[in-house]
Amino acid sequence: MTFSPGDLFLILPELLVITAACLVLALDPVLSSSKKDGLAWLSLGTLAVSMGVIASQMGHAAPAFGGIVIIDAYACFWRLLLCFVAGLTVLLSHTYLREERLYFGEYYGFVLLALSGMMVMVSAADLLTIYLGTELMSLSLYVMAGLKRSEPRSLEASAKYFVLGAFSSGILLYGISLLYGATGSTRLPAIAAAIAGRSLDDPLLLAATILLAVGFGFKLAVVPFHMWTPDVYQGAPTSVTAFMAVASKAASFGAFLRVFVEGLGGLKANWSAIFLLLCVATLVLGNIVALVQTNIKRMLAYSSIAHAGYALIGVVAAGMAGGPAGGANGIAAVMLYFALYAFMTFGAFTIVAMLRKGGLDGDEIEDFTGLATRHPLAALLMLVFMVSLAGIPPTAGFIGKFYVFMSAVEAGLTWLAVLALVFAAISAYYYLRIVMVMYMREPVALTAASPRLVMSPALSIVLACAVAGVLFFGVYPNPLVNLAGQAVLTLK
Amino acid sequence: MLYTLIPFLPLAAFLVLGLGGSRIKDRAHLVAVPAVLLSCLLSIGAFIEVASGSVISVPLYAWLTSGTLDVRIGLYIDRLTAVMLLLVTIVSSLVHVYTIGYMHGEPGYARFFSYIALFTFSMLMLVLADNLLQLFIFWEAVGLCSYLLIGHWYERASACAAATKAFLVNRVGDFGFLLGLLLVWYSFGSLNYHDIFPAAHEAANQTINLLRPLGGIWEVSLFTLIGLLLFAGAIGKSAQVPLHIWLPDAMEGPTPISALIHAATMVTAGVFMVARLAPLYNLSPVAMQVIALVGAATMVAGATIALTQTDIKRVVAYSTVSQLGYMVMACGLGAYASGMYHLLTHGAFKALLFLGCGSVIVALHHEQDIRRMGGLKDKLPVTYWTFVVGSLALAGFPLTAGFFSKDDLLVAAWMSGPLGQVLALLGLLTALMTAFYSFRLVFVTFWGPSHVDPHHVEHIHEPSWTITVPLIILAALSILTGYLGIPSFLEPVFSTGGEHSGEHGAAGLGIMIAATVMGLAGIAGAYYVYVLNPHLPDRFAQQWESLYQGSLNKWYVDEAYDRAFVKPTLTAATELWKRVDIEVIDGAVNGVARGVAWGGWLLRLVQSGQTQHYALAMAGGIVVIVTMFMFF
Amino acid sequence: MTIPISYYLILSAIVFLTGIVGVLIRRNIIAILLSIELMLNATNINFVAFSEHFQDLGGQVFVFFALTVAAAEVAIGLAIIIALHRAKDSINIEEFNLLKW
Amino acid sequence: MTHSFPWLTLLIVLPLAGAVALCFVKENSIRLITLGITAADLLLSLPLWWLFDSSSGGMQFNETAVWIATPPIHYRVGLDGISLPLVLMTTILMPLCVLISWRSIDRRIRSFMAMLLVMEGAMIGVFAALDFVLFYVFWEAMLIPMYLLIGVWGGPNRIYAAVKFFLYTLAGSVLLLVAILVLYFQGGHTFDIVQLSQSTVPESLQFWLFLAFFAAFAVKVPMFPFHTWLPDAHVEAPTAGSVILASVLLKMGGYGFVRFSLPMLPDASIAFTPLMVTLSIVAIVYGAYMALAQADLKKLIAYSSVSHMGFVTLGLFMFNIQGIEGAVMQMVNHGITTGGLFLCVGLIYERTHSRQIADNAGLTKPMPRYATLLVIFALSSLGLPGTNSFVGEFMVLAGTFLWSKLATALASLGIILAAAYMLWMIQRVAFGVPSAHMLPKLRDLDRREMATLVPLVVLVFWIGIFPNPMLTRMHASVKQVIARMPAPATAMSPGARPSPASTDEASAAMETPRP
Repeated sequence: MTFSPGDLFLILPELLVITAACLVLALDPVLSSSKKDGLAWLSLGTLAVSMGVIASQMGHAAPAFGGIVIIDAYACFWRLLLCFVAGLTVLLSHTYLREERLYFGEYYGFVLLALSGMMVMVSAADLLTIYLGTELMSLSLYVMAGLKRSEPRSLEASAKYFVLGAFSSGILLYGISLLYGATGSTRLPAIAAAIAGRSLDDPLLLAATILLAVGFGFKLAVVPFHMWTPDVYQGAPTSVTAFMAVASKAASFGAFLRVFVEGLGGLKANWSAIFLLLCVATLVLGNIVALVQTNIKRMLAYSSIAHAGYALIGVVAAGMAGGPAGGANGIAAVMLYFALYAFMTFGAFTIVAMLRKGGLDGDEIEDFTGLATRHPLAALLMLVFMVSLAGIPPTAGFIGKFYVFMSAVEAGLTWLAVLALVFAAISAYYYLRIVMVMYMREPVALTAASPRLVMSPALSIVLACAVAGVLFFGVYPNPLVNLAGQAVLTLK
Repeated sequence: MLYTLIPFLPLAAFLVLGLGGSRIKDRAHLVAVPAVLLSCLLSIGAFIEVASGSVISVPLYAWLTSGTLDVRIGLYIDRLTAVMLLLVTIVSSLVHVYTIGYMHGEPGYARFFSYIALFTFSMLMLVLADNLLQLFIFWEAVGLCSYLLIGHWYERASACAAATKAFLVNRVGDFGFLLGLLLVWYSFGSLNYHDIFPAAHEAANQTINLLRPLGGIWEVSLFTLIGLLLFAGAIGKSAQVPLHIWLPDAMEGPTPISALIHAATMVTAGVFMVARLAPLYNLSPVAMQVIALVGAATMVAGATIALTQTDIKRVVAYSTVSQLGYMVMACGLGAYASGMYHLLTHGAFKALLFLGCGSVIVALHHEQDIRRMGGLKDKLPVTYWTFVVGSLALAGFPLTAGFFSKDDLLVAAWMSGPLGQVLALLGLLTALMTAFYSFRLVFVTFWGPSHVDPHHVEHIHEPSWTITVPLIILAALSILTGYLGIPSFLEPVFSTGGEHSGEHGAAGLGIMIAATVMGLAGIAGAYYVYVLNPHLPDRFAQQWESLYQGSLNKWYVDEAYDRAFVKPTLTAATELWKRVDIEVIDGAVNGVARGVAWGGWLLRLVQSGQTQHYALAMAGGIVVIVTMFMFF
Repeated sequence: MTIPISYYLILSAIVFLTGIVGVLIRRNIIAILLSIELMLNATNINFVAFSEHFQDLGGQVFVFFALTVAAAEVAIGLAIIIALHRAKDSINIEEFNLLKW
Repeated sequence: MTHSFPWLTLLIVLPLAGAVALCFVKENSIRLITLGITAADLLLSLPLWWLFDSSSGGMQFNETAVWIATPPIHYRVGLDGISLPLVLMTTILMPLCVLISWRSIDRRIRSFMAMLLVMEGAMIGVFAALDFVLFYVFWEAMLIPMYLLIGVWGGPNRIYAAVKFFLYTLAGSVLLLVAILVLYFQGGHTFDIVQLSQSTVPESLQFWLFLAFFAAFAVKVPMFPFHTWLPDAHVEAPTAGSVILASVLLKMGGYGFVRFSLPMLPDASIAFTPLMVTLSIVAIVYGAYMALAQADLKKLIAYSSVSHMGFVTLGLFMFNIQGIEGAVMQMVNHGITTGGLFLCVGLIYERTHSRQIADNAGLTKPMPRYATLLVIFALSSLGLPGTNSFVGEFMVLAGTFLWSKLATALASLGIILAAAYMLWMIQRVAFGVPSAHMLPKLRDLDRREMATLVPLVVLVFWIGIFPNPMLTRMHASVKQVIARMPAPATAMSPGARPSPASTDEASAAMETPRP
């Protein structure tokens, strides 16, 4: 294994984030509670610097540490996105934690730790690194989900997440071991090379593919490996939910694409069949069950399941497309989809986090009743996010769906596009139900227990970023499209 | 061209009154009357010019151009048009003047004038049309005016219902007209008379298979189809059986309107149309026979109903229906000139009768039931005498205009062939009834003891000059128009080389005598029944009760239509709405939504909250995927 | 004499399945945690066997990492279990079903 | 023909910018500013009428800019003779919508006016868009403002109506998106509408694409049996919403058919003609029957829209100049007339707070001006010659006559029924005696209200009496659409059949549905 100091620069953002995480964890017990705000600013600063470094690394493709990590445009794309989301999370949490009276400085440490895991995931080129990244992310998230220790639902979410997460990582690891057995390496290029000459029907390979698909399927919350999602999203503190729904999903997709495209590209006929099945199941179940939810976090959880389904369309399309260009379009569509999805989902969760009922989350859909009269601006923002999630132009959600469906049609999966769009129409119902509740129901009389909205400058920044992203990229997606196009992995 | 002003002067009057009516109010006649009088003078000028043999054609503008559908609005004055122009403008002028007195002080005074001005414009444009579509446009426009004027007293429910009914019944006829018009365009590529008429002969043998869409064969002559479809419009507009039901109800409108629209001009548009399209009708013997039979049926039906009506205006209205039947029958038998001749004389004396009725009604404070009249001849001498003149003309009393035109018509009918002879006999029978009911009206209204409401008796007096002068002029016209030689004047228009109503021969003389005898007999009969033996009518009514009731109730046609069309349509509409729209279609839509939601509720139950179920689902997922690979 | 690779694979598969079944049927969260450990160990068997088979050290390195991660996982798991026990006096997984539907 | 001045962009952007600007103006000047913006848009659009070159069938006032590089999506706008009248109709109606909402909208006025402006921008965008994706963006972007207009400011059952409207139309249009994408890959990798209108797609594929287009457009039109969202939406929407719905939104369906289905999928269009004709005729007659059964004024007018829009689809699928031009005329006319009727209903609702026919009787006496205008619009709606609607309906019937006499006869039934429901409505509403307790509420129209209705009355008669100025602007564009049709469809022309023998053959070609 060769090592050069230059490699350290390539993983500088990860190093920065981990250092900051350790600093935060170390400083937390020392600082007086009034000064713990500083931890948030420290985290933000680190993230800003990291993003700068990542941006400077765009456009170069360099393996590091003997190939267990590769810093290419693809990795930078995801790392940028992840850092951005983490920054938003810190800002959101700053206010949210105060409202929840959760004075944990280590919270930010966990955010940063999880983030470093995610960044490792997307830049890893070795199954080992990917596994480590995944676990780093997951372990942090298990803890974060249960941070509201006084709240039984938070604990339960943490427990469920942990049990199922560990279960799935066992499956993933078993898959990795089988793949190692089938190809003799855990390095993705080596795996790809080994597969190139093999029969696709090799049971070992097939079993490995299936188990890897299941392992990632869990992280991506794909039906039927999605069942933890609603419970955990609902039980976890809302800021954590937002972080999970956006960042962890994005990171998992990043790693997932890397493994299946770069490592298992030769097996695309197999895995695209698997994902086609999962994709259809996800679209149907995610959208239909979301229809009948009464808790908005739960509804958004199902919605995020459904969105994973839409993103999977791009993966399936990439797997089924004829030439390499077609495959690239599908992958690029997925990347674009997640970049855009980040804005709207995070925005939606932010509004949910802002809504307080008494001392608690106002997370029932009913709590939004008449929001438009009391907080017109917040209601308008929520409207934009919902419209975007429903995929209606001129918002980012439409652009995301457009590219995904385009790749599907290009790959000859017109029927899948039709099916997905029909379910997109169905999904409009539950998104618009929020709009309906906010705008069309008369607000109930204001009492102490009635929902109110928390505002703070930090939250304003979060919302401004989210809504600007949704609208700007909805109207002019060109920069992001180009970015995704440059960063895309090629499927050989 | 100066003659462009003929229709557009009334239009200008309408626009002024329509837009500024609220300011003009009681001075509305100052706008309308001069306009119509002027256009009347211009019409006379046009008549004179046309009489010298020329044809006037004034293109106005291209209304609609789309591919081969090219419609240009234009004016066309030949002898037929000129005659109609005279009729329309003269009667309209008189009615305008009459209205000043009749409607004086009414709140809708200006509105009324604006409507009749609009009507005059539309009617003039109708007769001046040089193409079928223009004819149709103004055909509908006069219908609109009729609608508005029938509903003039809009607060009266019966007036509104009558207006709606008139419009709707006419629409049914226009349905045919429109299709006929399209068929003409389809067959000739043009709607202009100039293009159609010359092309008609070449297409005489064309047929159309009506059952083609259903796969059958039923070849119908093109011209029969065109003729019958267009005639459907005439059936509506000219109140022919079976669409005659609207005309009597239209009497809900103010009386001047009944005189102008529902007697003299608009209702004769159907006859005019058939005459105008004579070159087309001549090519279809079948259509002609149908027209003749419809006309005859209308003639008889109208007369039989008129015998028993008790509303003064309804008697006259049914008489109009019956007389229109005469005209249509004549056209159907090819005697267009006779039909038009009768149209003109009828226009004069029927307008007279209606205006007379109006005079009576005004004098009696809007009493229309003849059973509450009587003995008015001394109190309303001018009205009485002019009414008698009108009735004589209607009855075909010798030397009145009606005498000449009806004789001419019946003779022409007799000469036209076997069908014509049968119908001529029917016409004679109808003439008997006509004389009877018209003088029944005279005797019951003006003679005998007074049944007038005692409150009003004192106040009965002859109305103002604006009412009496038109009556006198029309009375004069009711006699004079008989001497104008209209048939020979019009003959060139219909010169198909066929019969000449001038050569009567022996049979003609016989018909003439028979008609005269019938007329006199009718008058005598009325005198016998209503003056000498006033108890007879009741005895007759009891003796032939079913006949009497049938006639009194207009042969139950309205009721039949109500049961056959109106009620089923409304019921069907409501049922369709409730069953199909709400239950089936909307039910399906909502059902899908409910189904999806129900699926959601069901699938939601899988999410049990038990961690191990979730793990089981994951394991199940693996099994499914493995199965997929094992079997596919 | 060398033991054929398939023997290891079968063994690991049996251990793995045992782990899965344990996760599915045990009610005690600690037992479930142990079952998960079984799954991870099955993996380790595979890695070691393949590592030997390929004469490649990578597999064994992986085992070390996997063990470490497993240890961390257990630590966090136990912490969560303690918190659960404090809240509800029970570590029966069936009793934690506030979040559903 | 290119104009250096960006007419269309300004037309689209002005209301959108206005909507944003509304957020920053004072509460009491919102109405006036909105009116100013819509009026400015109207003034801006009027020159197009004269600048338009009627001799050219191509797109005019074109503007193109790259919007998204990959795939090549352009911001591309332009007008031809078909979209020009529709754009003008939209700009004319919008100030009226603002005027009618002057007093009747009393809460959240800011958002309401902003929604109206967004709608205006999107509607003009739909008619002007020459890039399929751009079109779709505008097409879908209208849904949300409309959803809010119905749902926030609507009647008692507004939520159901709003959701139904939204889902119905969305469900229809999602298939359109797939069709657009398929067309992109099959029609030469372009979203350019003009180019796509000239490319040929395999016939079997056309079949499916037509169905997808149909789903989107038929729901919007709405064609039977996809019409049930319409009565609900129309009834519950505030007046301005009803006007926009009826006058503009419904037109998008018809516009879609003529802009996309016909030229892009000519073979499928012809194959589907029997179905389209049948559905159109059913809509005409069935809609009229429904209207007869209504006791609610808005519902009556809503169902009459179903009937009238049946003429549009009927005319379009005749593929002859009379039919298509008639259909476009009918679209504009329906916009004017039905818009006027809805405005009338809105005005009376402001006074009596009831839309029931039974509650609003005898309006002529206390409100003569109102009654006059109502009667004019009603007469226009029933297709009285001299008013605008007659022109469109007559042309459609003429076009249909060339195809099938039976179809014409059946469609004409709708005209009889239209007279029935409209006149019956007039008889009950305008005529008669008002009930005593309503009388104090029945004040006649004031100046603002007259200003709302009179422009439409002028248009009713202007188009009715002088339809040719609009038709001449259409000819060249419509001819282009027809030229796309395979030969048999365009061969029919009237009057060209002298001999009896050929009559039979030709009528055979007409009477039997084409394969």
